Amino acid sequence: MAVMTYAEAARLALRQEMQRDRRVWALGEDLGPEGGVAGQYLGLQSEFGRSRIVDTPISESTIMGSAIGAAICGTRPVVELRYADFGLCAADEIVNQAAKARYMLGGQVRVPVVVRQPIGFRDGMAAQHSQSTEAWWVHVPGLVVVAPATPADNHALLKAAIRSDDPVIYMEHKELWTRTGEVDPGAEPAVLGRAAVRRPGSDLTLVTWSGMLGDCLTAAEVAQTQGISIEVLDLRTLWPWDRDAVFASVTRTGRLLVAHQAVKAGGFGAEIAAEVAEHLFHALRCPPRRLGAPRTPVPHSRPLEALCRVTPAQVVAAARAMMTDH
Amino acid sequence: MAVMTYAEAARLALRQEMQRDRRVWALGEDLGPEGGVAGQYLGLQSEFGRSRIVDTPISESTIMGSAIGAAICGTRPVVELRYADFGLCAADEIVNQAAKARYMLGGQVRVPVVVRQPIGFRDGMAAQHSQSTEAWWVHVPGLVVVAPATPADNHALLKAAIRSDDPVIYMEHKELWTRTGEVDPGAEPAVLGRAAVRRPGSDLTLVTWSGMLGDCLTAAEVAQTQGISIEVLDLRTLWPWDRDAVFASVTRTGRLLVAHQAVKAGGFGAEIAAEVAEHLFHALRCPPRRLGAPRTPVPHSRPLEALCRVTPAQVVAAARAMMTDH
Amino acid sequence: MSLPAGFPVERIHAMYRRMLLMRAFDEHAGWARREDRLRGSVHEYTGQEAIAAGVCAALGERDYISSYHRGHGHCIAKGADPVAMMLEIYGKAGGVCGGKGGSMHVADFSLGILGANGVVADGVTIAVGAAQAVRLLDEDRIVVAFFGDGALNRGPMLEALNWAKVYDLPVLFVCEDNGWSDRTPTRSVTGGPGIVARAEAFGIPADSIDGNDLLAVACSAGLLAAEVRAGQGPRFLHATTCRWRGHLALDRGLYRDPAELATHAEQDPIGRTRAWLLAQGIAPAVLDGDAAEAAERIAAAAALAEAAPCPDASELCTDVQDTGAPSWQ
Amino acid sequence: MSLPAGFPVERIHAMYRRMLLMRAFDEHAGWARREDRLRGSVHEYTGQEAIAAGVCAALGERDYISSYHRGHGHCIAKGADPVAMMLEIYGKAGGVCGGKGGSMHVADFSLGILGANGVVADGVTIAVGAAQAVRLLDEDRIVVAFFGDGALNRGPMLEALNWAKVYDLPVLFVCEDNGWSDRTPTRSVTGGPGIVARAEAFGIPADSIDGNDLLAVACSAGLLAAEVRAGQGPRFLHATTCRWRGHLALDRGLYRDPAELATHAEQDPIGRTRAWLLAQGIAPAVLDGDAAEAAERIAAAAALAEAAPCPDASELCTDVQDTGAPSWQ
Ligand SMILES: Cc1ncc(C[n+]2csc(CCOP(=O)(O)OP(=O)(O)O)c2C)c(N)n1
Ligand SMILES: Cc1ncc(C[n+]2csc(CCOP(=O)(O)OP(=O)(O)O)c2C)c(N)n1
Ligand SMILES: [Mg+2]
Ligand SMILES: [Mg+2]
Repeated sequence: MAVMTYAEAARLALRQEMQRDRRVWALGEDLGPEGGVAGQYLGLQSEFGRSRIVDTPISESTIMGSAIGAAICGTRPVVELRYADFGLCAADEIVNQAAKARYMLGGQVRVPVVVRQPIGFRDGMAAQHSQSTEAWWVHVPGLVVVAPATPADNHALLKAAIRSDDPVIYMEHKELWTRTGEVDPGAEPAVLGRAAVRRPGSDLTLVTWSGMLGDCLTAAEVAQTQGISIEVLDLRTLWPWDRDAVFASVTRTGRLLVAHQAVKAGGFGAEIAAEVAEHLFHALRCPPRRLGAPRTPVPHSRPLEALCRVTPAQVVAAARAMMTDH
Repeated sequence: MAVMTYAEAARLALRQEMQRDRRVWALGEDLGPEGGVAGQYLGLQSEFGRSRIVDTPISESTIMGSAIGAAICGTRPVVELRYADFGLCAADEIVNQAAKARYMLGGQVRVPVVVRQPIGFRDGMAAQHSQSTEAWWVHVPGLVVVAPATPADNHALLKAAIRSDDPVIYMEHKELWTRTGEVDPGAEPAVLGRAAVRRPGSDLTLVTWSGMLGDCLTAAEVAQTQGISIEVLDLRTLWPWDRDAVFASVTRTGRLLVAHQAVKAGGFGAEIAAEVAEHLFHALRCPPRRLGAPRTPVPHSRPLEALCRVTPAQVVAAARAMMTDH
Repeated sequence: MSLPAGFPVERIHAMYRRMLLMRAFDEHAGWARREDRLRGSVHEYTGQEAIAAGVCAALGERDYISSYHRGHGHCIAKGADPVAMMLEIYGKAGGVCGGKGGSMHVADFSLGILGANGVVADGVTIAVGAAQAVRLLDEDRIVVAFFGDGALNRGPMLEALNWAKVYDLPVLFVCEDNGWSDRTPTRSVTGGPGIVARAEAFGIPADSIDGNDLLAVACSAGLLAAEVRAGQGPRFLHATTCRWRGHLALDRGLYRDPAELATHAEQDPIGRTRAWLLAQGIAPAVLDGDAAEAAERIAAAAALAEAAPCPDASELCTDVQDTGAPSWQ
Repeated sequence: MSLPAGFPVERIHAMYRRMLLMRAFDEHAGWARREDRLRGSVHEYTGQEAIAAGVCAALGERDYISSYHRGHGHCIAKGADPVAMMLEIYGKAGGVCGGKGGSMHVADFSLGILGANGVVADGVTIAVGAAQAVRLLDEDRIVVAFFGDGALNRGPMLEALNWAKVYDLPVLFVCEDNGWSDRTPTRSVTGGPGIVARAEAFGIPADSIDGNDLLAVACSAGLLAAEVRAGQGPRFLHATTCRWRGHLALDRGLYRDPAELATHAEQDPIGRTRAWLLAQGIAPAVLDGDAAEAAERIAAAAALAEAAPCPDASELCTDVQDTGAPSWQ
């Protein structure tokens, strides 16, 4: 076990996979000089050379398109798109090519590409550098969607993503880069599609992922002092999401609350809430609820940005309201 | 009143708006020669000239980006992106610029642009020409999302979209181009955000839009013969969606079924089901349900494509199941 | 038309046979689409066959090609089985893509055919990536990207030119300039001195040739492919040609100038090659036999495709993704 | 440095004052960001001031400019109020964008400033659209698009060049070539003979000049803007310059060659212009007074911004969209 940051954990995973398999490589803007925007590639270009840690032109469409070409021809590229906002510059290539190639070519080919698109607010970066777009990718057949919340997961899930033969949208959270945690450097790749119970509880199931896990755990602690026992489930993989785990928990608690930093309207929380409402209707003791950002672009100004956040206090308030609503 | 096709109705609306306001213009690939892929621009270039019906290079990013520039500088462009699939080639410009400009520039400017992106399956056009992406745009703050289901609506809603000072994603359905219906050529622009009850009913609320309206009406007729009275609500505008109308209907019927041609997982049906589950939980007599396409790219082959469709029979079956589930 | 001394006539004759097969295939495909015997978008290659034939003749089986919406010809030129292709465009079981792709997605990875593509220029970004894989895996292959003149206005295409030069990748770009971007004349939406100047602005040496002249294509492609193979970096071939048909099968081409259409017959790459072969002493009967054989093969493929069963319903959800197969969706 | 005969020295002096203001603004902005007194991405324009000053001097108030992430200088050059800009980058009430945009979105539509932009090259597609509006509305304006050398590798940028030429739009493209694309040397990711060749490949006449030479910028921009204004179609100005600071305020630039950095002082557009003005007989005290005044204005703006209140919470959901304001979200 070692203590390291979320960024370091990702770097370790990539390094291990590159050592293990020479077909693994990475490409994106500014990976070499300082190891990417968060140091998540630091030192890798010196170790593996410029042909395996590739600094690219500012050409998102071709970064993505070429990675797809390289993936269908026997390599395993890891694409760095820097921020999920810029992932939109490659939306066509991701959706129309990466996600569909295997199917529309009748299974002749696989597309083992990892597309890193960090999400979330950070430090007032404003509307074009703060989006959380996971709901988009979940809606696209052919894509796996992963959102690690801890350093250990950013190690084990990134390994798993790199070993996946299908395209993975890999969404790190910008505010987590510097968070530290215990990581087992020898850990096996995680199993994609498995949620983790981060805190057991009996009154209410709180489903979350990525940057909101910490706030949800804080909320659960506060709620505990008010006599509400919250089970916190970290989804880890958004597609496929761990329906079994969520259903099992909600079946026990009878209450579902989903919290995410993405915009609430049309967010992935809706899918979870709708599925639970349909399949566990009779097990529910109160209506399923969702918390997410208001439907506004992300403002720069600190207090406005803060108002877009789902806070622990809001989570607790929602939980309390749900305990009395039946 | 006149009988015309869905494509002709759209052409009439654009023509009327262009006559009314010289700031209205349209741009896209192949609008002139044969009036777009469905004749929806037929004759307009002769009438208004090549500077107001603009044939463009194959440059989706710049088609969209330039329309935004032209919109913030005093004109009202109508962008033709041909198929929603190609809309992904302009996703960055739509989301990062059109949707956010007003907000992130502090209200200095409006972006009165209409972005036409036809959706839906048609004739085996396969994975890259058949997507329904409305859920994406609904999730983006700043965008209005419209999906007309009838010729009359393609006239009145397009007029409304062109007069909107905020950007509108306007999603026609490819299979509707040739459908005919009554249109009042003198109709005022529709009010955005209002659903229409296409068939009243008392047992179950069926929410739908776009290409699925016809199938839903068929299903309602069949269900009637089996003693189930279905109220069919055509949403028309997906954002803002007509919560009042949906809630009023579900409050009466106690049952919600949403049907759309888009992929079910992460589709806009989830938002509706989740909202109803949260706010009308105690009014529901059975779990809210959704019908949509399986999470696969759209296959070319006829029987496989057909399997992706939500059929009237499936709607009826779901309705029957819901009537006995409580 | 002239060839380097010693270039065997038999090789041109073989390309000629491939052209006949492409022609017969797409004449059938267009007809079948118009007759509603099959569905989807069908873009006929008719009139442009010399480009695919001449370029692919410079390639080995290991080499990759990526194509675009007008892709049947490239597949046939690279050796794809017309029967499996025909089954595919009919959406039938046994199609090269199991009937899931249709005309815009014909591909055969066993022959290095990375696929036709329904999105203009996307096949080109895929091609430069394929070349990157070749480089990384230290393989002995080159990559050809086929695309139309209209694609030169799409950003990803232009990015890909820069990309290939920056990494000096083994790619031969082949622009099939038929003058049309769907129903719009390409020159009306294209600025600047021309396509070759664009390639050169990204540092890529480019040849411009008459793409209806099979010998010119074969020579030029041969030289450029050899340079690419020798590790000299990307090359660009600009081949002018004629699109005989509408943009796609259902386009009646009413917007076209009859005078332009009238020039097509004399440009016909098949007719011109036939004349050349005759001049080399090949007997007319042999060439007639070639045409008959192509027609027969395609007729047989079509008959088979018409009769073949569609894919089984169980195929619907296969090959989507292994992680999270949509069993409960 | 030389000027056309009769070009009034006073105009250069005025540009000089604008440069001082830009310099003072961004030296403060960078410092404030490093000190955590404000948030977000701050890209300093320091060292590049001659380009904005010289180009905007060729523009009238009605003309439009669109900018990019390194946008403070362009706004000041076009006449924006440094106080409102300072409030904006501090995220305070009264900012040009109400504090909602921050550094990457400074804009002032009342002065034709269409905005900085956080997405590389997107401001350029917006600029060509603005020119299309000018044309449609038959207005008497031209549009300037500012962007960096790195942007020339993005597809939308290249599409926009073609676009401007196809419709012969009144756009002046201004490439500020500081040699860097963030932390990557642009030449290492750029193929071909250079930026001018790229513009010309799309049919756009281009000048290449020393962008640290204010007089050269002013002359060249003046001529090109006049051609654009006269309806001769788009023009392109390639101006080489130096980025003195890191890519953004928090980038310490450790990857940079000290030898390169050492050349900056002698390239300093402010220093060079000052020397020229002195040679024209302007008294040193006058120029010192200019510097002091700029420093004071910025210090005052900063003090005001530090003390100003943040926007009210009620602003959160305003200006999203009128149709469907998120009242129930
Ligand atoms: C990104 C994108 N935009 C638009 C289209 C629609 N489209 C299909 S083919 C075509 C014209 C292509 O012209 P060209 O590249 O010259 O090829 P050609 O059809 O002439 O062979 C267009 C606009 C598309 N498929 N993809
Ligand atoms: C589409 C997109 N990709 C990547 C980025 C991240 N990024 C911001 S500035 C920059 C470098 C831009 O270089 P250049 O255009 O030369 O401008 P400079 O910073 O040198 O002024 C990059 C890569 C971005 N903002 N947008
Ligand atoms: Mg063409
Ligand atoms: Mg630069």
